[in-house]
Amino acid sequence: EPEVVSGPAGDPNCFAPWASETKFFKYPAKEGPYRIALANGYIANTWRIQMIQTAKAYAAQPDVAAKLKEFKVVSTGEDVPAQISAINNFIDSGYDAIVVNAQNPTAFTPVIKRAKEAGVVLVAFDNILDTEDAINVNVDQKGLGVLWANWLAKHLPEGGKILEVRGVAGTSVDTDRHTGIHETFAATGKKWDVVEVLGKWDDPTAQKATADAIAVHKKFDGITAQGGDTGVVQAMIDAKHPFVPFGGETENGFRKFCAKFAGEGLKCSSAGTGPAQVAVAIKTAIAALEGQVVPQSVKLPTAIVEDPNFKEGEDFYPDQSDNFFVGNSFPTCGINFTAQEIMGQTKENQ
Amino acid sequence: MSEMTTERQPARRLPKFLHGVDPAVATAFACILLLLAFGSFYSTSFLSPEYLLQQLKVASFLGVIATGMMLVILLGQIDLSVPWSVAVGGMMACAAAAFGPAGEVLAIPFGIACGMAIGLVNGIGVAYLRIPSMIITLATNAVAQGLMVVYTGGFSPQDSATAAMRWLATGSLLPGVPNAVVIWAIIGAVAVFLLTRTTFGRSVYGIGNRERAAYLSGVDTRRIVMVAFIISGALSAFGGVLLAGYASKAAQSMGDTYLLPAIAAVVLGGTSILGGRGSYLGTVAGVILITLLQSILSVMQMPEAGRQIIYGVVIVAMLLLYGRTPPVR
Amino acid sequence: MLQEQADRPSLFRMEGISKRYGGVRALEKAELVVEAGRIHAILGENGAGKSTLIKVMAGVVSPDEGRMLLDGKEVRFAAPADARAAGIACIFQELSLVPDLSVADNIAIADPPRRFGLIDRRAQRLLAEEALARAGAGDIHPRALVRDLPLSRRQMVEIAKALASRPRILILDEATSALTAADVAKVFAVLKRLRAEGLALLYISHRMHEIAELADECTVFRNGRNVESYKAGTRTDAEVVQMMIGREYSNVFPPKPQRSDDAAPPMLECRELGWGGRLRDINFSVRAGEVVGLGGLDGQGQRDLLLALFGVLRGTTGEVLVDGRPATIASPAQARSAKVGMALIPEDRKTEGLMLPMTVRENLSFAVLDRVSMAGIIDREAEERLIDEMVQLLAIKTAGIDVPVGALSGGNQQKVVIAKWLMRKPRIILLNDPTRGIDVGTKQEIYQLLRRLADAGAAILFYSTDYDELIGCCDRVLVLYDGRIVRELEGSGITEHALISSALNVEAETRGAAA
Amino acid sequence: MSEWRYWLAEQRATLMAVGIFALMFLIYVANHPAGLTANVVQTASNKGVLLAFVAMAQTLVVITAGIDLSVGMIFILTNCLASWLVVGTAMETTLGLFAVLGTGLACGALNGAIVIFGRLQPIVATIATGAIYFGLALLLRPFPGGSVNEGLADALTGRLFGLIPASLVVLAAVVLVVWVPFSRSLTGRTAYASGSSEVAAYMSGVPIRRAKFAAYTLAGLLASIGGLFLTFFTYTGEAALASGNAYTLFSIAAVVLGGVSLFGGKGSVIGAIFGALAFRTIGDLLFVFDLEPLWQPLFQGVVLLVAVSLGAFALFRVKNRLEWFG
Ligand SMILES: Nc1ncnc2c1ncn2[C@@H]1O[C@H](COP(=O)(O)OP(=O)(O)OP(=O)(O)O)[C@@H](O)[C@H]1O
Ligand SMILES: Nc1ncnc2c1ncn2[C@@H]1O[C@H](COP(=O)(O)OP(=O)(O)OP(=O)(O)O)[C@@H](O)[C@H]1O
Ligand SMILES: O[C@@H]1[C@@H](O)[C@H](O)OC[C@H]1O
Ligand SMILES: [Mg+2]
Ligand SMILES: [Mg+2]
Repeated sequence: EPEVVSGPAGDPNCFAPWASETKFFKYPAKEGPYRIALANGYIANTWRIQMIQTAKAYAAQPDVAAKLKEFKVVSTGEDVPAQISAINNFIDSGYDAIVVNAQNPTAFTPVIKRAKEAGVVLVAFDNILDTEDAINVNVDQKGLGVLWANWLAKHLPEGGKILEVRGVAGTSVDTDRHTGIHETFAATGKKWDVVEVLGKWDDPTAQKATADAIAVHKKFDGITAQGGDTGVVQAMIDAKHPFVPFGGETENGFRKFCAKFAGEGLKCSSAGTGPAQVAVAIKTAIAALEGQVVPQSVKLPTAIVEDPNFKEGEDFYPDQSDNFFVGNSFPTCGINFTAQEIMGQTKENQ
Repeated sequence: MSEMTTERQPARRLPKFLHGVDPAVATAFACILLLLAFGSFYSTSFLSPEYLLQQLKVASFLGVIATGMMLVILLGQIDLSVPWSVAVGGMMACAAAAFGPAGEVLAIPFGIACGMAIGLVNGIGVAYLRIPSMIITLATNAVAQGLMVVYTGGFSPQDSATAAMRWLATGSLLPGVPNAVVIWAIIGAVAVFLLTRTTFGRSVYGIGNRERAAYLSGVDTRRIVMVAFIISGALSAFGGVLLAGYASKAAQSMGDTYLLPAIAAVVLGGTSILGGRGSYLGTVAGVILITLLQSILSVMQMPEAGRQIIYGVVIVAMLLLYGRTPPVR
Repeated sequence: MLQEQADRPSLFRMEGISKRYGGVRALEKAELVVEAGRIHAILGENGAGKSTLIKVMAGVVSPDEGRMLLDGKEVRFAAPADARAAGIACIFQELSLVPDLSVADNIAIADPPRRFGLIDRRAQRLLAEEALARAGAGDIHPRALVRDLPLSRRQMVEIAKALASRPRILILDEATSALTAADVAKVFAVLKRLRAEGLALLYISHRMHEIAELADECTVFRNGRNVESYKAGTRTDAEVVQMMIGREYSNVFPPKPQRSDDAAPPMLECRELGWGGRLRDINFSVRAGEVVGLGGLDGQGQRDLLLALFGVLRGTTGEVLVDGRPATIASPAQARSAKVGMALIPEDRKTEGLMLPMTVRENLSFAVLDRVSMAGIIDREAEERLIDEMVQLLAIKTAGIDVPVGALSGGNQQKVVIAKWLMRKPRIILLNDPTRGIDVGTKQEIYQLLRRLADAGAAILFYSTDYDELIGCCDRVLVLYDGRIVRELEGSGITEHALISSALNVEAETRGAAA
Repeated sequence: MSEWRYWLAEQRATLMAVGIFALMFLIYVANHPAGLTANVVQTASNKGVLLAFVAMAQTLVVITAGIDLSVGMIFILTNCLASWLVVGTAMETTLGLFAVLGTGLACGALNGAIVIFGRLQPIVATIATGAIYFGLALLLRPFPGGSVNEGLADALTGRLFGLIPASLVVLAAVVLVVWVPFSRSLTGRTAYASGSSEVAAYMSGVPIRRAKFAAYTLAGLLASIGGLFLTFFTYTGEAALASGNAYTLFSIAAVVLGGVSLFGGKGSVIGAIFGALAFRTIGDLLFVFDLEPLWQPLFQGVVLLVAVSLGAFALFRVKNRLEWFG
């Protein structure tokens, strides 16, 4: 039952609307401090672990903590109904806002209805909800695909043979990125021969798929991959495939390779968005509860680094894990966690 | 009245792994050739030595893991803790490497030891507490996952593989032959020896056929079962070590894609899921079969849906060809 | 009535039935005629093809050739259900009860009474109670799980189950082999009544005196063929046995040696052995060279006693001494260790003695692997040598040592079980009803073997449900009743009368009453 | 032994499952911020019922000493199908329902046919058919989406008389319509018999093939009822590989918690239902205990480990070691 109002948002720099026609919401202002819950689904990968750490760290920041009476996190695994039930339970237990990384974009319609009736603010991020009745904090997935394809087109002006390593079949993220890539290639009018394999956002899987593709197709002119990028580069190295332009995500390991082998032809565009977006989502939820105007769909800035700009200690960290996602700060929202900080933070707490 | 007819079938006198006549194993190998022939219609590269070696290398990860699975299946049990045993092996080996040069040296043994610990819990649960393996291994898998999540979140562990791990998985000591393949060959040879020439192997088959009789024969069946699970945990973890070496780092999800293929490979190789029957050569065939099938579907850019359907149909078809249990009458 | 029979076709007739398993000819043009109102005994040594014959009759096995006629009309059974529908009920040598179903469920299993398509459990229960009563087993609760019943009770349920289908032909394949004398007497009364009711009965047994008591006519099988049929009582035992085994049959039991002095120290001794309520105050000893029998009704603790000695039972009390020294035996592994040197020939060869799909070789050497291996590695030559020796010694009839042991006949399987333990050259041998389902020839071999082993210095404890055996084989017999040793019989004191009366504990009771 | 003791012995495993569930649920509601409200019960039962249906499916097959590793995939496939078909007018919706249930039956029948007539070992056969069903699901729903008759969905996931969760009522109805007749029929008894001892069952001349075929087929049906409920609960269809695998594995855990023997011949669907509800409550306990988020998976794993080890205590009462071997 938020009021639909016209923009701009209370904090227009951070809460950028997704598109010009995006609606703006104004919820009735509530007295703080608030009870906020994070309903996460899957948990067993670095991205999600980092995300949870960030959420906790963000909620513990003094100015944020002052506004919160309770911040509760529950991870329900890959089972959609379990996540739906978790949200139901949060609603029944009187939480003011619920932040969700949704296991499925379309399955939450009944819960969204219930949240609305109960006056609970629902904010989805990362894996967002296919709805206009809740707030989405959104990454432009298709835009990423466009970006990568443009990068390859720039380096291969005459077109060429491209290896596209896709993510998990059937997810909107994978499809959006894929569509972005292919539309962009088509628009160049050049001849592109795209070989698609499934990497499942997983390094070893992507690595195997790439190795197989190289063994059979011998030579590619360019590569684009979503997730598993480190594995893809590793496969090239193992197969002694010459380095070629590459459009990929923001894993630290990938960026290490990009920096190291740039001179040998590994010209990278590394773009994506890190787990710190959860902080933006929490921030949005608090703003909504305070009665500020917020867009129904918030567009997150993408963190992009392109060759030759990979800077050690800023865009990548040689001493740190390959697995973490570097693009992790949102300066426009005053959110400046480096992944390093997040990983380090709890170490001291132990 | 010695009625003992002493016509000895010569084939039977050979060691088990040379029972080349085992129709299941022979058919499995025939299927491999068929698959390659089929693939070569798409591209002759499927017959190139690079491609085949690459497949063997990748197959050796599954091969190492499936070896442990086979041992457990021969006992009539199953190990569903493979996914996180693999992850634990890889992650812990990498983590150990953070502790200076000593850590580097101990990385691989430490990773394997962690897998053995999981196997030990499974083994105690199955052998001493008599909990069905299907459920205790499911539970330890969940616990291992929980531990790794806590660990990753709390300790920001190092996750890049050591040079030794990388060398094992991707190097080649013998020119042209990846080390991973050599390792699988060694593990396979040990497995064959263990299964056919040792009291342990005999006991495994005996227990798989009739544990009660094995026990009454004075075999410490519980210890054998426990040891088998420990070996399975160790090999899963070692698979994880190799996998981490291959990808040059470890990640939580690295074992997810190995459970069902490991079971399928063992059974496609003619080992009875009920225990007591099966030869290692069959498992080798099964592993190569599964790896090739996955790879060919991948390279042919088959969409995921079709890939799953073909995968399922091919497995059923091959089993119908040779994996049928004898009729009751 | 006899007049009519001549014109009427026989109730059931089998002609030219053959069945091969690989190279083994289980049946070779076998013939059989079954008449109503008669008990027809089938005799033959182990592996003669008796069980195969009746499996063909019961639709369990399909013959390679030959035909079967019921009431003169040719019939074909594709499955046991067909045979059943035709009025043939069979009690197989291997029990066909489902362990996790109740007695009532088992009795009514094939065709339970139904209402509205669903099983009517009330009616089923009545049916079961009636069938149990008919089989003389009214004491078995119809709701008990078969799994929880001792073997002899299961056998009775099996008989009740067969009767419940109201068959015209009832086949019993060694149905009494697990029964004690008292149960056998009950069963016989039932069988005689059924004969009077006009049923045709086929009766397979290795116990000659049973056949003498029951049968109207007999058919002897050898090597898959029926070698002769005759009216009961027209042949002497010796003649019959000669037909069966093709050789002379003379004194079954080996002579017992003269008792030596009692001074020799006992090799095995039990003091105040107890186990829950099932074994109490067990005191006895066995010397080297002695064969000591365990007698009594079935289920009086004899099996428990053997298992307790072998380290299988938990929570036993009292003391077990080996060579006069206290021994802790907490597992079969300890029991078979060199220090103790014990062997147990278990009760049920299919589930406790053998791994049926494994080869004869693997089964034979399974208990002795530790002796033929170094550091866990099997010395195949040593293994081979031991195995060859044993196969010769016990004359095991097999197509080779690399065939699955499951393909051997029951008697030969039993020999493998015994051989497997003899390979360890045990000093203390426990036997749990080792001659169950074994033909006279093989039995005789086993008796002689036992005596030879004893003479060579082994201490033998021998449980048998067959009184003849106890009388013929044992130097002493301990009779158990309700978990206690109530009588010890010795030498010429071991008589059928003494065994039975002490088994029923009658003397003890009269004595108790007198006191 | 008197009559009631036999009854108790027959029901022991099921009663254990009821007990474990009751205890866990009690802890859950006692600590729930909202307490024991109709909403809380509705939420718990909607979630629990999904797994309960899949666990029922698994039970039928496990009773025959088989296993069905494709139940989760049938669940997913029918969810995807329902998100196409169970929409529109009452007539269309009804036809859609039948089509979905029919598909479940067909999948189960295919499993049954392969296992029984193809004589394949159920574990691998159903791994393979599971891949096929998942592939089909992915063809139907390359992306999550679709819709369902919302009136029906709300009715079946809502409450009766404002109090009783409708999903529980449907569950009870399915038990009455599917399980009770099955378990009391000759076919059902044969399923138990062949699970307990296939040889004995065969010798007894009972219709083993029919019974196994019925068990697999009905399992498909039950899994598809689960798939329907998933659709009612989410309004959409999704070909989620991870969910399919998770439900398959959870169903095995539920069956074991419910006292059904994986060796066959023992246990009942009622036990499995409570096993499923208990298993689901393990997840719910996360709400009521303030656990560090990253410790939650470990907590669930440990609770599961403890729960499955409970049965092992009976072991210490075993006096005859041969009983270890069943
Ligand atoms: N399933 C089988 N596979 C192979 N051979 C078999 C099988 N069943 C029986 N035989 C063989 O057929 C022959 C006859 O066996 P059968 O069981 O009929 O003998 P039997 O007369 O009943 O003996 P016993 O008195 O020992 O029970 C034996 O040589 C046996 O080894
Ligand atoms: N498994 C069984 N085996 C033998 N008799 C049984 C079995 N189950 C029930 N009965 C008997 O069948 C009769 C009626 O069956 P009924 O179905 O009413 O049993 P019940 O005791 O109510 O069991 P339940 O509670 O499972 O329905 C009773 O006499 C009962 O003792
Ligand atoms: O957005 C994705 C996130 O949801 C997943 O958990 O990890 C990989 C990311 O790309
Ligand atoms: Mg026989
Ligand atoms: Mg009743």
